[in-house]
Amino acid sequence: MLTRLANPGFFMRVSGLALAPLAAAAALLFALGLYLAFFASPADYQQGETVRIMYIHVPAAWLALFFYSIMAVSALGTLVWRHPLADVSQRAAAPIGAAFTLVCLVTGSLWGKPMWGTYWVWDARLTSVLVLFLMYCGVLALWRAVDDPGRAARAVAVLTLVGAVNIPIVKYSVEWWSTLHQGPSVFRMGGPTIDPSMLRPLLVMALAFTLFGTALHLAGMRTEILRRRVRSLTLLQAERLERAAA
Amino acid sequence: MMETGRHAVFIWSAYGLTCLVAFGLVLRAVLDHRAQTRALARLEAGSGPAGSGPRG
Amino acid sequence: MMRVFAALVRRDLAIAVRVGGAGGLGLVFFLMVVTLIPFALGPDLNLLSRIGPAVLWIAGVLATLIGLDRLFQADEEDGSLDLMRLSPAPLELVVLAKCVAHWLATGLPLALASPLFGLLVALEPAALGRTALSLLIGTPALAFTGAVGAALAASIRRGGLLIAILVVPLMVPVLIFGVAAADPANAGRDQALTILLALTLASGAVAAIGAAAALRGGGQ
Amino acid sequence: MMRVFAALVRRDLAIAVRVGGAGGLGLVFFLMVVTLIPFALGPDLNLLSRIGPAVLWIAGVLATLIGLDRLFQADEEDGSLDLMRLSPAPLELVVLAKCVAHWLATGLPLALASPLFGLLVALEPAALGRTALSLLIGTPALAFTGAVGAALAASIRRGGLLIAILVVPLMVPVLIFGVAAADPANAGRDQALTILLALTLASGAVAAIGAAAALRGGGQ
Amino acid sequence: MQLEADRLTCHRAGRRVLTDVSFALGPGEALAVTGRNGAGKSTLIGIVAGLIRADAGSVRATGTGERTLPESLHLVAHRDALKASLTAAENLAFAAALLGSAALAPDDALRRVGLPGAGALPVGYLSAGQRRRVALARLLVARRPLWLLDEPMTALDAAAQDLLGGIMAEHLAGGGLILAATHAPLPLDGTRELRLGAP
Amino acid sequence: MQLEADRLTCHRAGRRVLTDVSFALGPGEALAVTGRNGAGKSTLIGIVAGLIRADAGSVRATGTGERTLPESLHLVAHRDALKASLTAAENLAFAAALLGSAALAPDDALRRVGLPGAGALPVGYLSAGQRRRVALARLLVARRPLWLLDEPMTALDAAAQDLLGGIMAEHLAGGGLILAATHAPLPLDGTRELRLGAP
Ligand code: HEM
Ligand SMILES: Nc1ncnc2c1ncn2[C@@H]1O[C@H](COP(=O)(O)OP(=O)(O)OP(=O)(O)O)[C@@H](O)[C@H]1O
Ligand SMILES: Nc1ncnc2c1ncn2[C@@H]1O[C@H](COP(=O)(O)OP(=O)(O)OP(=O)(O)O)[C@@H](O)[C@H]1O
Ligand SMILES: [Mg+2]
Ligand SMILES: [Mg+2]
Repeated sequence: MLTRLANPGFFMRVSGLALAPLAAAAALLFALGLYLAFFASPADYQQGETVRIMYIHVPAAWLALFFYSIMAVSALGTLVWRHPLADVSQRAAAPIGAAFTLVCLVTGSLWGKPMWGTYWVWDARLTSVLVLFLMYCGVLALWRAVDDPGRAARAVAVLTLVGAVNIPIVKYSVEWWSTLHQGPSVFRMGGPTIDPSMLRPLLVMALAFTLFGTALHLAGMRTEILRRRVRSLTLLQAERLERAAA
Repeated sequence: MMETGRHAVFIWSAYGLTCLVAFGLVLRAVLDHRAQTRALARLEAGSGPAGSGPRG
Repeated sequence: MMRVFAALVRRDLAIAVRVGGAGGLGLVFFLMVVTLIPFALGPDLNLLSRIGPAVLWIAGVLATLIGLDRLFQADEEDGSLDLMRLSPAPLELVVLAKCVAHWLATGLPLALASPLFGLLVALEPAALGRTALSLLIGTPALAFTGAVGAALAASIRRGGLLIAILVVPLMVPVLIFGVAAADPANAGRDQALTILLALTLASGAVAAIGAAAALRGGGQ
Repeated sequence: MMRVFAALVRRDLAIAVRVGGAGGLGLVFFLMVVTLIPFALGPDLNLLSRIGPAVLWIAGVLATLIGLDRLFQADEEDGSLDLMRLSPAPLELVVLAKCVAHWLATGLPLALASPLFGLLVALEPAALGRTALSLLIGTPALAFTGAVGAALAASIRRGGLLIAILVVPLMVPVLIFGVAAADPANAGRDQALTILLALTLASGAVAAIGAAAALRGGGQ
Repeated sequence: MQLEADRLTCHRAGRRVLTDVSFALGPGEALAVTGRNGAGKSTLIGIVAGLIRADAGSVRATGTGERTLPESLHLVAHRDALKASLTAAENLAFAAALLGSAALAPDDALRRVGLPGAGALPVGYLSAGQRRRVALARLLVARRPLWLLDEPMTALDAAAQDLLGGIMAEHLAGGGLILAATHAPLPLDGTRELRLGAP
Repeated sequence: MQLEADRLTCHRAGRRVLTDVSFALGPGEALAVTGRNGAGKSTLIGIVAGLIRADAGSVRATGTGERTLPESLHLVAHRDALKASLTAAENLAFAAALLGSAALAPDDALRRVGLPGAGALPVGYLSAGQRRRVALARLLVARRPLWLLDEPMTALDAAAQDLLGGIMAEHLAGGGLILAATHAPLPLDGTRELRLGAP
């Protein structure tokens, strides 16, 4: 099954079928999540109404990490198995991950002003997320710097894997160092500590973000495959013209 | 309409910016896909994309 | 194996000395950075002594960045890198040797001379030793992380600011812990020093493997 | 004459864009420097907003320094500089064109984007415009002074830190007046701005003549 | 134009390389500079191009009009003076703008040296001989009477050597001058030879 | 040792360069790879050296003992792999340390290629042909059975070509293998020829 899915032709067919349902489900869940977030959940006793920012901040943070992980796994695929689909997956994931990281940073800052009195502090969590964003910038810059996709994929894969050390730091920085940012309250030993009335919209929004991200990733991969086809056809045609001229 | 209190600016700008980014992602995906499909169609029809390939 | 390592280090050092990127020149360069920053910030001794270690650390990052462009690219352009690919010594060793040479030419002079420069930025005596130690332990990590970026750029024949962009995010943790380990007002200095040491060791391993992988992939 | 100038600028910009030292990359680089310095200095927003203009100016110096090594050296190594020596256009014009291209790739993006980065280092709104203006007027002077060092180094086939050492002392006055012109707390800002403008014009002339002389001497 | 070199002497890095070298070259003439490795062929070419200063002796050009000698000559040296990241056409267009007095368009010049399809390719993607051809195509994009060629046939295959022979013959027929350092005989009839550093 | 290449196919920058190239090479044999500019000679050499990955086909070496193929070969490519700021002797000493299994000392190797006095000179002070000789001297400072030479005669004068012929003949006599890309005939008797990209 996995080997068959790794065949670009088969992948195009399956992803083509899956794309529309994924997008539709994401849209529905967004609607539900937004309803829950604004109408069916209370203000936090401590954080007041601003807690509603959580419903986008936290899913965006999760997806920022998630997409970097996808890039890292695909990078292994590129370096170890040299599979073209892994290259494609790497490339498609980068801009999406960067966008979610940006959302996490922006919403976090906008939350920080009312909660901490400042948009930005240099604590371990915030700093490591900024480093994550810079890593995404580096990856995107590297992709743009090379026109040969195979070579670019290998270079980016090395960079991604080297930068992957930052991921645990982002995740666990709040536990390793005392930070202003609060600790984990959903995925932790002993179950979530959030009130269900806030946990429910959070999880719905998280699912919506995930489906949305997955749909974008699949669409990006499809486009990328097309781009490669265009490239090889262009080269082939140039070669043919040249042969004719010579 | 629900109550967002005195921090409404922050909440709305957070949601607004997120919408903007999400919209940007979708737009990019659609435009890029359309561009590639067109290029592919043109190539498969036999004539190279304008401006590429060797001149002469 | 050790012979290849020594030959590589000797060669790179000789080139650095003759071309003008090592030793005494390094010291002059630090002197300049250390004077430049007070110029930019204005003559506030209090402020200076507070951010003194940071100034020295930034100087270290700069010195590492400036030569980085050519670290592998020069060898790639003139074909020397192909020679290294034919060596029985693994590319990882080659990378490490080049990092060591780069560090000997830039990081080590800085660390050794930092007590002197510390006086210029009005560091307290207690902080002088700390700063020197943190630089001694931490600057190799800068060279290592830098090497990954340099190898990536060389493998795709790119350079300039691109390298800085690839490398700076990786250097940020080193910089943070380096400054923390040097900061006299920081209670967790020893912890920071330990982390710095760990970073140096880990980045050495990562750099060797990562840069070698990049160079191998770029063979075409 | 103008044709040669335009051709040179276009060529150098094209190379910078393809090799990876221009435009968007420049912006990412500034983003990194602007975040790097707070990393090193620690999270003191007050301090940051006070030294914000200085941080942006230091970023400008860095971006200028990083590509400088190759400004003339690359052309010297592959023989392109000999071609330029055969041009009817004087070498002074060639130098100016290369400076302009270097500035367009590094200084201009910084100046244009500085209001954005200023927000990161918590500059007050009033200071944002000032800083941008000072960068716009002052960064060409950095490129010009840098070119003299790059030409000297290329003519004796040296590089690396040597260039930085030749160049940084020349950049200090620019930096001082640049920061002074940007400083919101400085009463003599307009005067500083005038001096900055004068520095840029003067350094343009000096760079053209000085660098061309160095390149002519280096023909052998 | 007319080129005359008179008793040139040159030291490099403290060692005497050229001693009292003289020659004259008129329109339609080609001179092959020969000699063992290190005899000073490239040095002589550098002196004529004005890139190296001779210790004694002089180089005089007459009939160049308002242009100085460096402005009336083409140089194709050991190093190709090409930028790997620019395409062949971009490299040639730049050279044409830099040298002035444009002649062939880059694409036509490339066709003349047998590289019809290479205009859009970055020079870094070309083989050694293809690169050399691009460097030689520079001779065609700007009109200059004196050609200084330093081992022009390096890396060229037989077909390219023939092409180069044709291009050089055409240049001579149009009243041009050629000074070429070479180990292999030039693909030209009736060239004189200047032998440096007789053993 | 014995070298065998089987149906090698290679694309570079998306264009097909080699199609089904096969050859075999045994001890004491030399193979001259010929073809027009851009035929893929350097690409073939790069593939054998393990620097370029072929899309299909294989290169096999037998009888190299414990050493891998890249560790049993010398490469002298278009680019000299010399550092201008180091002396000729330093460049050779470095190559010897890097490649292992030392043979001649740098100064002896330089004497063999006709550069007895050049050991103490920075390579940047050498002429093009002298530089090429230093690169060829690398063949003598480390003992490796397979020599890959990419247009070894570039910039060499007649005397140096003879020297190179002698050095190659000696290597073959000692059971060595030579694969050389070249436009001019090699200064060797009885070399076979592999013609790429038949027109
Ligand atoms: C720019 C500033 C901020 C950044 C970069 C940031 C980053 C992150 C990241 C990366 C996570 C995910 C951690 C994980 O998966 O374990 C997260 C979670 C969270 N953040 Fe932030 N954050 C910022 C500001 C804030 C602010 C101001 C608050 C509220 C006071 C906040 C509250 C939370 C909460 C409640 C979570 C969920 C923790 C959990 O349940 O695991 N964040 N943030
Ligand atoms: N680095 C490269 N990247 C992409 N394509 C390349 C590269 N080098 C060469 N090519 C292409 O591969 C083909 C073969 O090149 P190669 O260098 O093998 O030719 P060659 O036979 O050695 O020619 P020459 O006689 O000119 O040295 C050429 O068409 C060239 O354009
Ligand atoms: N840049 C330099 N600096 C110092 N000396 C040099 C330099 N270039 C060449 N030389 C010396 O000058 C002498 C002549 O060199 P030149 O390059 O003119 O020789 P050539 O005749 O062109 O030789 P080749 O056939 O090898 O190209 C040589 O002995 C060389 O060592
Ligand atoms: Mg010569
Ligand atoms: Mg070749």
